[in-house]
Order: sequence, then C-alpha cells, then structure tokens
Amino acid sequence: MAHAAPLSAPRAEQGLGVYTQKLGMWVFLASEVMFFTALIGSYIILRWGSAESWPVPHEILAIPITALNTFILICSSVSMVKAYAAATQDDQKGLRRWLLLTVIGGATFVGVQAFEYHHLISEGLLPSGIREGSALAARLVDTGKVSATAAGLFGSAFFTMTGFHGFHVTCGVICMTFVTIKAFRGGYRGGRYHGIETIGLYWHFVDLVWIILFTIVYLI
Amino acid sequence: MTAAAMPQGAGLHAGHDDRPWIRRYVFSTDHKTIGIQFLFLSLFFLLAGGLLAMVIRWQLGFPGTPVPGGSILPDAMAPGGVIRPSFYNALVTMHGTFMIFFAVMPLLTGVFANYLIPLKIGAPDMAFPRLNMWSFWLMIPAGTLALAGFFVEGGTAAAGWTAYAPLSNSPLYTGVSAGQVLWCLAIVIFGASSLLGSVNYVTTVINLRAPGMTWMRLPLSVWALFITAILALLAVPILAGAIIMLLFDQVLGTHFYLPTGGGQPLLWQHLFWFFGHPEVYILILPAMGLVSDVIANGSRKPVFGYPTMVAAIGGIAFLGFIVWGHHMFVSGMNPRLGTTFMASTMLIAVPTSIKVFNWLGTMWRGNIHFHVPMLNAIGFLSMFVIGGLSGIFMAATPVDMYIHDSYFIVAHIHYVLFGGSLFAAFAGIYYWFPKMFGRRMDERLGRIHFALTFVFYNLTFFPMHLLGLGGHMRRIYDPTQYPFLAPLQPINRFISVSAFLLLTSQLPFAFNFFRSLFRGERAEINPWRDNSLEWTLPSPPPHGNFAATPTVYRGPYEYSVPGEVEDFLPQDRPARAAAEAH
Amino acid sequence: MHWWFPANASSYGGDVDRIFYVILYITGAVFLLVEGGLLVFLVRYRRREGRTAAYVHGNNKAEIVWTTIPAVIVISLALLSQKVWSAVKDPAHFPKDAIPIGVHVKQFEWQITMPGPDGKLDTDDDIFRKNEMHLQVGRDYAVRLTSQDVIHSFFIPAFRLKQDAVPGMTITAWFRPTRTGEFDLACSQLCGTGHYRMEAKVYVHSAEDFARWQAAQAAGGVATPSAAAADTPRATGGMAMGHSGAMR
Amino acid sequence: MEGTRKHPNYVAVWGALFALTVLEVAAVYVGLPRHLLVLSLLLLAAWKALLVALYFMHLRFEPRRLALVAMTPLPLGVILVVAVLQEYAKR
Repeated sequence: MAHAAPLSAPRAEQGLGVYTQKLGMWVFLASEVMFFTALIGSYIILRWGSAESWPVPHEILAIPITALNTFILICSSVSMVKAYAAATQDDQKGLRRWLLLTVIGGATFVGVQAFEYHHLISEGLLPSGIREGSALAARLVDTGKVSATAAGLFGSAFFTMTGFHGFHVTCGVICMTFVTIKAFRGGYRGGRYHGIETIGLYWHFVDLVWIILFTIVYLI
Repeated sequence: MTAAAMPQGAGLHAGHDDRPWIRRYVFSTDHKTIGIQFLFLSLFFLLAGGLLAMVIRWQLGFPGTPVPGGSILPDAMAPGGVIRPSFYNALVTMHGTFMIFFAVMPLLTGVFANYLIPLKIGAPDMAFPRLNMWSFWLMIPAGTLALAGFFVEGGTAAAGWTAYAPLSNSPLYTGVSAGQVLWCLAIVIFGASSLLGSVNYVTTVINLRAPGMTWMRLPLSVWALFITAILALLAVPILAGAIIMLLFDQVLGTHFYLPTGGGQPLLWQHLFWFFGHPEVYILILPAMGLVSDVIANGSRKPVFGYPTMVAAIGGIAFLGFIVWGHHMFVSGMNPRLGTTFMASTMLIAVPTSIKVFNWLGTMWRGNIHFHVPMLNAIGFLSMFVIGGLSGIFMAATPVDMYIHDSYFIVAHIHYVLFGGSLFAAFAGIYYWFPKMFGRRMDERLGRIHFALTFVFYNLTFFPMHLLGLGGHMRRIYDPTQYPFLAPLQPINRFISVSAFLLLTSQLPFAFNFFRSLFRGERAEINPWRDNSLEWTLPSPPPHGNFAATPTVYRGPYEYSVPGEVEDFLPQDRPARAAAEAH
Repeated sequence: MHWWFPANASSYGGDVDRIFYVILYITGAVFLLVEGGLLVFLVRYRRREGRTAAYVHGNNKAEIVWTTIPAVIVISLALLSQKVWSAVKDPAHFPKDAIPIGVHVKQFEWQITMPGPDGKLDTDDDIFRKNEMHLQVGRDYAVRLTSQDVIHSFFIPAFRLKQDAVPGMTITAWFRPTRTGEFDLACSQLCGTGHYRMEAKVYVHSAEDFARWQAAQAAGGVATPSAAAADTPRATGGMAMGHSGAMR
Repeated sequence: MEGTRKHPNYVAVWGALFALTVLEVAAVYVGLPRHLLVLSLLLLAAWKALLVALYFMHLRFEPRRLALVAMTPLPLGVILVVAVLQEYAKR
C-alpha cells in the first residue's frame, strides 16, 4: 500500500485529483460511515421506539471521566495533524515527537475505556442488561426509575457501539505504532508524507465517530 | 516485501516475471490471478448450492421418499435418506447463502471486476494489490465457516438466508445454535472481503485510468462494476452491523431483536433489506454490464444510447437504496411506508426498461454473430425481461399481499438471478476464457450447453409462477400437508424433474471448461474482434499487463465504423478515419 | 386440476385479482413486444456475408419514448394499487364495527379467540379454538395478530390476505368473507421446523348456521382456556410497534 | 502542490473543539428542557464533527468531488433512520 503512489503519477486521466492512497482511504471511510450508521441508527431507533422509561445516560455512565477521555482523543487528533504538518515540511524530529504523542493518546483512550468497562460491569451494567442484585439495579431498577428492559437494551447498544469504536481505536493504535517505528527509521524522509496523511484520515475519522457517540450515547 | 511492491512503478514491466511459485499462483497480488482464483471458488460454491437445490427439489417433488444416495447422510439430517424438516430448512438457508454470497456475487464482482477492470482501463494492476489478495483469501475462511455448519451439533443455520429475527436469535426456536453463529461469522468475514474488493474497484476506476480513458469512454462493463462496487461499499457494512448485533443476541445475550428484552424484530428486517435490495442490484448490474459489451460485440454495432445506459445504471443503483421496504409490505410495517416504497419501487421499471430497449436498439440493424457468449447474452436479455416484468406484480402492494412469500417470488428471484446473472456470467466466462487461459472453449459444446440450459431452466422456473398463484408458500418442507396445495403436486414433480435435468445440462459446461483449460484450441490475441484494451494483450496477459501505458482515442463500441477496413476499431488505435469521424 | 388462483371469497379479493389481471395484461403485452422484437431482430439482422451493421449511436427521440411510456404505466399502476392497499391495510380505513378476533400464534399452532354473542373479546362468552376459525358470511372481522415466539404469517389464500404476526407487536388485519365454505389458513413465513404443518381451517357459515354454532358453543360450555387467553396480549392502539411486556 | 499546502491553525481548531466539548457537558448539567437540550447537543456535535472533517481531514482544501465521496453515505443513513422511525408514527 505504502508504495502505491508512483502508479498514479504519470496518468493522464486523474479522477478526483488526489493520490490513490488518500482516495482509497476516503472510499473506505465512506463504508465505515455506513457501518456506524447501522449501529448508531439502531440505537436511535430502539430508543425512540422504546415504550418504557429509558435510562438517563449520565445516571449510569460517568460523564466527567468520559469527557476527559474525549479530550484525550481530540488531543491525539491534534498531535496527528501536527505530525502530518511536520511530515509535509520534512521535519523529522517533529514528526517523530507528534507521532509518539498520538500513539500515547490513542493508547490512553483505550486504557480509560477498558477501565470504564471494568467499572460499569462491576456496577452491574452488562451487554445482556443490568445484573440483578447489583449496585446499579438497586439504584435504578428497584427504585422504579428505569425499566429493566430499557436498561438492558441500553446496555446492549452501549457496549456494541462503544466496543466497536474502541476496536477501531485499537486497530488505529496498532497501525500507528508501525507508522511511528517506520518514522523513527526515516521512512517518511524527503517529503514522503502520503502514508502519514492517509493513516491520519483514519485517525481523525475515529475521533469524529467518537464525537458523535459521546453526544448520542453519553449526553443525550 | 518485494513481492508486494511488485506491481507498482519501475518494478513492473510486463514480461519480466521472477516471482516465486507461491507468489505467482497462491498468494498472488496479480489481479488476473485473483480473478481466476475467485472463478474456481465461485464455481465450487455454484455446484454446492446447486446440489443443495437438487435435494430440496427431491423433497418437494417426492416428499417423504428417500433421496437417492441419501442414506449416507447422518440420522440428524435424513434418517434412512428421508429428509428431516429441520434439515430441509437448513438446505433452503444454505442454498440461498451459498448462491448469493459465495457463488453469484464472487462470480460477478470477484471474477470479472478483478480480471477486467485493470485490463479494460489500461492499468497495470489494482490500486491496492495486497488488499486485493486479502479480499480473496478472506473468502476461504468465510466459505469454510459457512460449510462447517453442516458438521456441527444442531446442524447449520436454518432460519433462511434472510435470517429473520427472532427465529435466528435463539436455539429455542430452531434447535440450531453453533450453526447460526458460524453463519453470522461467515457473512461478517465475507463482508470484510467484499469491502476490500470494493475499495479497490472504486479507487482503481477513479484513479488508474489510462490517458484518454475518459468517463464516457469506459466500457459499460466497467461502469457497471464500478457502480456495483459503490453499492457494495455502502450496503454491505449495514449487513455487517446488523449481523454483528444478531451475533451478540446469540452469544452475549443482548436484546437488539428480541421483543422479550425490548428489542425490535422489524429492525432486523429494515437493516437486512436496506442491504438486501442494493444486494439484488449488486448481483444484476455487473451482469448488465457484461452483457452490454457482448451484445455490442455480437451485433457489430455501437451500444445504442451509451450515455443513457450509464445514467440507467446510476439510476437503478440510487433507487436501489430507497426501495428496501417492498420486501416488507406484509411484515407489519407502517402501511404508509408501504405506499412510499411502492412508489419508489415502481420507478425502477423506468431505468430497467431503458436498458432493455437500448439492448434491442443495439441489435437493431446489426450484423448479429451467434457466438456462444452472444447466445448467452441473448438468453440473459430474454429471461431478464421476464424477471423484470414479474417484479411489477410484487411492487403492486395489493397483489404482493397475495403472492408475497409464495413460489411466485421464488420464480421471480430465479428469473433475475439465474436467468439474469448466471446467463450473463456464462456469457462472460465463454467470452473472456480465451483471455484468461490462452485457450478457447469448444464452440459446439458451448451451444449444446446453452440450448439445454435455456430449455430446462425455463421448464424449472416458469411453472413456479403457477405454484405461487395457486397460493404455494415458499420454504415449505412438505406441500402435501395442505389440502389446497395437494392438487399442485404434479407441477412440483414436473419442476423437480426439470431441475435435475437442468443440473445435468451443466455437465457439457464442466467438461468443456476443464478440458479447454488443457486441451483447448490456442487462442489468438483478439478472437472476438473486440475494441477493448484487454484484447490488445497476449492471451493470457503477462504480469503487469501493458508493456507501455496505452493511450485511448475513442469509446469501446466503435464497431462497423464507415470507412474502416475491418468492422471494429480498437480503443488504442490512432486511426485517421476515426480522427475525422470525431 | 386447479392451477390458478383459488376462487375469491372476500370483499376486497376481487380488487386484488383485478389489479393482478391489469398488470398481467400490461406485462404480457410488453413481454410479447420485447421478445417478439428480439426474435425479429435475431432473424432479420443475423450475420450475412457482405452485410455491415449500421453505425448508429442512438436516437434521443426513441429513448425519450421508451422512458416516458413505462414511467406513465408504472405511475398509474401505483395509483391504482394505492387505493386498494390503503383500504385493506391502513387502520384509518378499517371498518368501524368489525368484530374482533384474537389470533395468537406460536410454534406451530394458531390460538384463535372468537367473541361470543356479545361481539366482544375478553368477556366470559369468548370461544377459544386451536387451528379453527368460525365466521359469519358478510360480516367485517378485525383479526388482532400476536405472536408468542417468532414471526409467523397469517395467510388465507381465498381471502387474498397475508399479514405477518410479529412478537412484541399487535397487528390488526381485517376482511369480510363473502362466501360460505371451508377455507385454508396457512403460515407463509418460515417459522421453524414445523412451519410446513401450521395448517388451520376457516369456516364461513351462513347467518343461521353461525347462530346455531355459536349457541352450541355456549350450551356445550366450551370454556375459554384461561391460560391461553391471558397469554394473548391486547391491542394497545396507537403505537403499533409498542411492546406488550412480559411474553413467552 | 500538495506538499506545499499551507496548514491552518490546528491549535485554534483544538481550542474550539475543547470549548465545544465543555459546552456540551455543561448543557447536560445545567438542566435545559429536554428537546432544547437534544437539539443543542446535536448542533454542537455536528459543529465539532465538521471542524474535524474540514480542518483535520482537510476536506476544506480538497477538490469538491472528494467531499462528494465523503458525503455520499450521509443522506443514505438519514433515509434509513428516518424511514424506520416512521414505524412509531401514529398509523
């Protein structure tokens, strides 16, 4: 993939006027949008159609820690774009520094999410619903605030959506680690920034999905 | 990774092929090898799906009697060779799954998109050859998982290829547990394979066209495959999302589709058909494209109304995304939605009829050569018309109320997918076989195969319309259980016998195909006297395709140009006459 | 041998058949036109020595014609269908005084609750039957479909009616039988191993016969099995996709 | 050409994203009326998403037709969700 650029160079019929890797990544992202549409759309539909009292997300989920996590992901997006800027200017030191920060940011996000999952599961929120006799059940279901069915559905959708987002971040971190190693070996010298820009698009897309998820799942 | 970098840049000169054996034939990144790999895979699943259909037809034609040779099946499937109802449901499910996901879709996009796109647009390979290789190699685990269902406890998936929830959600309802999970995994992996392929096809067509190959000079096959790739790109992830939720319902205890946990069974249907209807066009648009190429070539005439043909492909694709609800008219969906979906569905008849009339217009005043690909293309055209017209009955909501889930719809889908897609695929195989393997398929066997297939195909599927009108439900293990269906049994028996003969009619093809691989007459460079770029290359084309990037001067359908000596004018020939004509 | 539609026996079945025949005639004509044209072209323009194909790229006028005509045809078909469709399926157009019938479906059985002489469900004189429905000819009936497990489909071929029963939903379908006799009720949605034998009977009686049948039920004291009745979720109206709480 | 592209002020975009996130979280705890809350949250999220797409993913500086590639799925997703939500509309 990383070597695909020369193919497009001498062609007369340039489709969209962008190089092949970038185009391929955008095409892939269009497909990803549809994938997340299926998950997020289902959540909207299930919630809208639920006849029973839906849980208020911030009574189950810890908003401040997730807000912090959102901030971390946004920061890693900024460092990614700074890495790209460094690559276009052949600033190898900057490139390495920003890439490293990006990997750390992404890994931190996944770590915080794993911690959040652990916390939620011990509180009693499972993909299959709220565990009977758990702290969460005592607080919400037993007091009649929320129906067990709706809370169960919330749990199903919550873990599926954030889980698949987390999976995407994890894949991103793994790829980004390889990119960083390559950068340290000088693989992006001499203005070869295409690889950085392409992986960056994926990274920002995952950030963008999180922005939507954070709003729809945690805040609304 | 020299091999991965191979097809690009300076390393890629046609003719210099020093790849090791395993890179050349197994883990190859060459789009031509991958296309051929897909060909063998899809033919295997076509046979597997066809054999399942034979068992289904045996049970329907001769319910309760032992299947010949069926005694080898374990008791869980067919004690004493007599099919169990649960196994019948599994057969129906896997026949649909194999045919749609593992036979016809790879046959049309996997084979022809891979093989033809780079050759026809003048590119050395796909944009991402390594991803392309993965797109094939992901099909192996996907297909293996789909097959593995037959060998696990509880049997394979038995909720239909549509896997309607909640039937597919829980072993409580079907007795199938592991099989349904394997089915879900198989389809998700298939989705990943399709995604990698689609990204490649779209990017390649947009960015790797040779100089002069403008959008309006693309062969219609490339247009169709390009738009098909866009459809797959946007529709398959919805299926993947839906199936992942189904999988979680099965293994994690979530409740997306289970009403007992607040879930919505109709949500599955909406998601499934939002994928499912574009999928129908994923299966037919490439067929239309291939046939357009073959009909123009066989008629020795330019395609009639090329820009309209392109617009019609686009129109069908767009409408494909807003008609999914016509699969749900009697599902309990809001009836007002039914009205909307009826209107959009009816509109599909417009671009479709444009295509049919333009194909006729292409033949009009032509000089029609009846070579085997052309025969199959004509078969496509005449059968697709029936499939298209019978679709109008289902689009009319009141009529659908009666024929929905009946054999009428079974007839319709087979007229479109067999009469349409498969005849086109046969046309494509006969047409490009010389280019793929450097040898020609036998013409006489090809004619025999076409004639037998055409006759028995119609004898098999046309009477299904009558069954449907008689009220015959589909996916019924034993129609004689219902008094009102018993009088239809002679038709069922007739269909079954025709179906056995239809499968037998494929023997000449199989023989011809495998014999020609080794013994076929050597093919020249351009046996059909076609204009497209692949016919300027040796048969088979070398690794890397073009020694020098070709330049394109005109569209692909310049046949019988006045003033030319020959009745064809290749796209890359800088002819004086053509320069004047334009 | 009867290889065509079963004879119609409902008030709107005739409309459905009429639309079917309109479409059949139109598509039949198009079929003959296209296949006939194809055959003529194949014969007339077959390859001959010395013939050259015409160098024609298209004809806008012809293309406009064969775009417009199908468009007009399908739009009129849609309008024609729409009237019947909304009369059959749109709750706003259901007959107001239809007699309710509860049909609760499970693998692989139809549990049918018919009202007694009072014409209402959920009263003491309800009549419960498995796989058996008794109707009076010429009356409007509103079937409330519910499902206990998976999706089934309520299909009476002679009435030209098909409606899925979806777990978690209460879906109403109406019809008016116009002929007396014995009709088949079938499941048309794959619902599991026993899908093929979900057969039930619909008996349409004349007014006198129906009254006699109803009286016999009351006298014979066929009690409504309370468990099954309790298992039948009731329509809640409005939210057709609403949940009916604990089921199964 | 692409290499010499001028970069927008990424830190400013970062500041805007940060501020918008703070606004979102604040909106939840302030206790706005329900529909106003939902509407403002959706608007804020769309704004943030646009910032990321336009500046971090440089859609602003790309050819229009690439933006078209990026936009194609959106109407389809909206059609899907809006159509299915009709199931809950009063019949």
